[in-house]
Amino acid sequence: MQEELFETQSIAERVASETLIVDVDGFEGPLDLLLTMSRTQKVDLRKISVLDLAVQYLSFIANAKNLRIELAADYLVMAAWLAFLKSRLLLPPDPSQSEPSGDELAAHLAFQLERLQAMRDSAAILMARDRLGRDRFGRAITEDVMRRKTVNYTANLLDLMQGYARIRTKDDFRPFIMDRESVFTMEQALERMRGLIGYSGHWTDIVSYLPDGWSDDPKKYRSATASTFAAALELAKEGKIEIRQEDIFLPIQIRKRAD
Amino acid sequence: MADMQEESLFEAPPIAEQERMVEAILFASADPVSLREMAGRMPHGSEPLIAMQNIQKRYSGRGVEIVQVDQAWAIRTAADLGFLMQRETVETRKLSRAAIETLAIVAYHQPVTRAEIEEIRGVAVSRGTIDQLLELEWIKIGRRRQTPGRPVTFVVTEHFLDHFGLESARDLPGLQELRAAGLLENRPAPGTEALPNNKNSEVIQENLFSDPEDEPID
Amino acid sequence: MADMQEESLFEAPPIAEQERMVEAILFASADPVSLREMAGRMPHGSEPLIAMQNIQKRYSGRGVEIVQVDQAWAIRTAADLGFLMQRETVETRKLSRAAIETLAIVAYHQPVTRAEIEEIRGVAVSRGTIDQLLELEWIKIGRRRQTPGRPVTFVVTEHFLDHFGLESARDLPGLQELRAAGLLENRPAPGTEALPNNKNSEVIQENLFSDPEDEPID
Repeated sequence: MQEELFETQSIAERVASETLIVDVDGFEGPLDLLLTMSRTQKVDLRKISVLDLAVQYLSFIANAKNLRIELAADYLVMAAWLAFLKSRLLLPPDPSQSEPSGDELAAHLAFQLERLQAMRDSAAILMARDRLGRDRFGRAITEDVMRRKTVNYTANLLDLMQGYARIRTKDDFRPFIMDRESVFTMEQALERMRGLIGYSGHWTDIVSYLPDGWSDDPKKYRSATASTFAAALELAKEGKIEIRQEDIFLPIQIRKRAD
Repeated sequence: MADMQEESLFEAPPIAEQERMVEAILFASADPVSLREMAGRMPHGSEPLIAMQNIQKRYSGRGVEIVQVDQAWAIRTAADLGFLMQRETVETRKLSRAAIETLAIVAYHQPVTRAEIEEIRGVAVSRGTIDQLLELEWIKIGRRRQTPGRPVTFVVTEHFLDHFGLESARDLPGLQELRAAGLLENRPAPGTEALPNNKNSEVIQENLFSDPEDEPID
Repeated sequence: MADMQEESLFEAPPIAEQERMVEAILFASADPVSLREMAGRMPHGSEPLIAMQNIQKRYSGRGVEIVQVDQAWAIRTAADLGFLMQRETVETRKLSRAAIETLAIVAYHQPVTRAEIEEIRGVAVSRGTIDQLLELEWIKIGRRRQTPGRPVTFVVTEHFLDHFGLESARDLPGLQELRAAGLLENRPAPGTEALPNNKNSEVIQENLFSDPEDEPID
């Protein structure tokens, strides 16, 4: 289809249309295209004729559409907006309308073009500066700064005495844990088991060693189970009992170790 | 703090000695060194700023110069001698036009959001462009803008200033002229849905009744 | 080579200019640079040796020096300024509780073995704690105990006595005195034991004026 279309065109037309194809690819968006077009007006961007520009852009897009170029939506949005702007600029302003006038819209577009151009010029100036690593150079042999941290430890006589007092009065401390009603300590469990173990020659479920009244409240039960188990391990370590569990989740059993 | 007191019992070294120290510190570093960092390494009571200003004069016109980069200082070869260093030149990846323009926009409009960059360029900014500039350490993420969505802003770095030989972002070429011409303003478009990226219709309404020159968004 | 020929049509730059060039080359090169290499980079007709000798003089006594390395030249930090390449920070920290307790045990029970310290403290004493005290020179290794294994003993040092303002270890307050000072009755509530000392000393003050028996802290 396209081949046929081209056949009917003159060589000049074909060159022109191919240029357009290439150019659309090369432009970075509608504003870029407009800025490039504005250069053909060869005037200060502040004196640009936005109307001429709009006409030029619209004909460009119309032309490009004829060539079935797939244009980015951005270009079409801009085309629609410029068509609107063109009508605004051509029709006399309607005083009853509170919408912005064509001149205001045109002024803003001119501002956008001028601002983009200014940024392009600034970028070029910036890139042409004497740059580090190209025109100016930094030190190639550098020395690392070693960071050394010195920590001064201090302590005074009071710290020392307090420290010593803390050790010497440690036995007087009642551990906080004792103040909690539902805690059965390992020491308590050990004491209890030491008293009971002498009578146990057979494998007995460890649960039977839990103190009376500790099995109902779940909190108490948990604590007593843990401490009794820990105490059993301690006694096994001491060689006083033997401990076994036939399979996971099965009861843990203990018995007095035969001498 | 206690050590400071202790150290201050010693006198600061004579200024000529301090100059030698600043010289040594600057020569040993590839990156700009702040006065604070210098003071931290020099004996207590040293005044690196005075020493620095002295040696800056001493090196003026020499093959290497002392330059200020933001709040820090560095030694750099004189720009006119770049031709001697052909072999040291590090080939930087060629920056795309989009990246160069984006960099300029960040430099001149900072702090600037991505949406604002897109508004100025009239086209979407690809992720890669921003990434490339971030990777070069020429731009960095600044504070979030206190507007709906709290978008991040971009600002240029000390590294950028160093690279382009600028003492501060205020020294960007043509900055005053651009500002005077109103070209650094973020001027909203009149009318709603006029151009992409302009969604703040309230501001636009206001703008219809005022001189746009005096109406920067921020 | 062709450019060299071409360049020789021009006169060699003035020696001051050559000095600038040598300066820049030495500054920006990662390795020492030979005169031959300099000559290759500088305009034809330049005499890097003379330029080099001039700037060597110029830098003499400065913070950096031009030094010869084999047949090549480089800029290096002046030897006496090496200390600037270190950044020292001093921090004052309270000795850890474990260290204080260990130190106290050594002071009150010296000569004492590690096993004895552990017995008194009721917990293992880490190697680090002992090392720290040895390093601070507050304790030292005493004679070996004439018991099986001949363990080493620890004693406090002169330095320790100095630091704590004691004439001898016998001057340490005894248990009676500790009790009198309220220290032995100081019964910290669980969880507050590791609090900073000022807090503890408040508690002690309180304790001096009240019946310790009825004074559970919280």
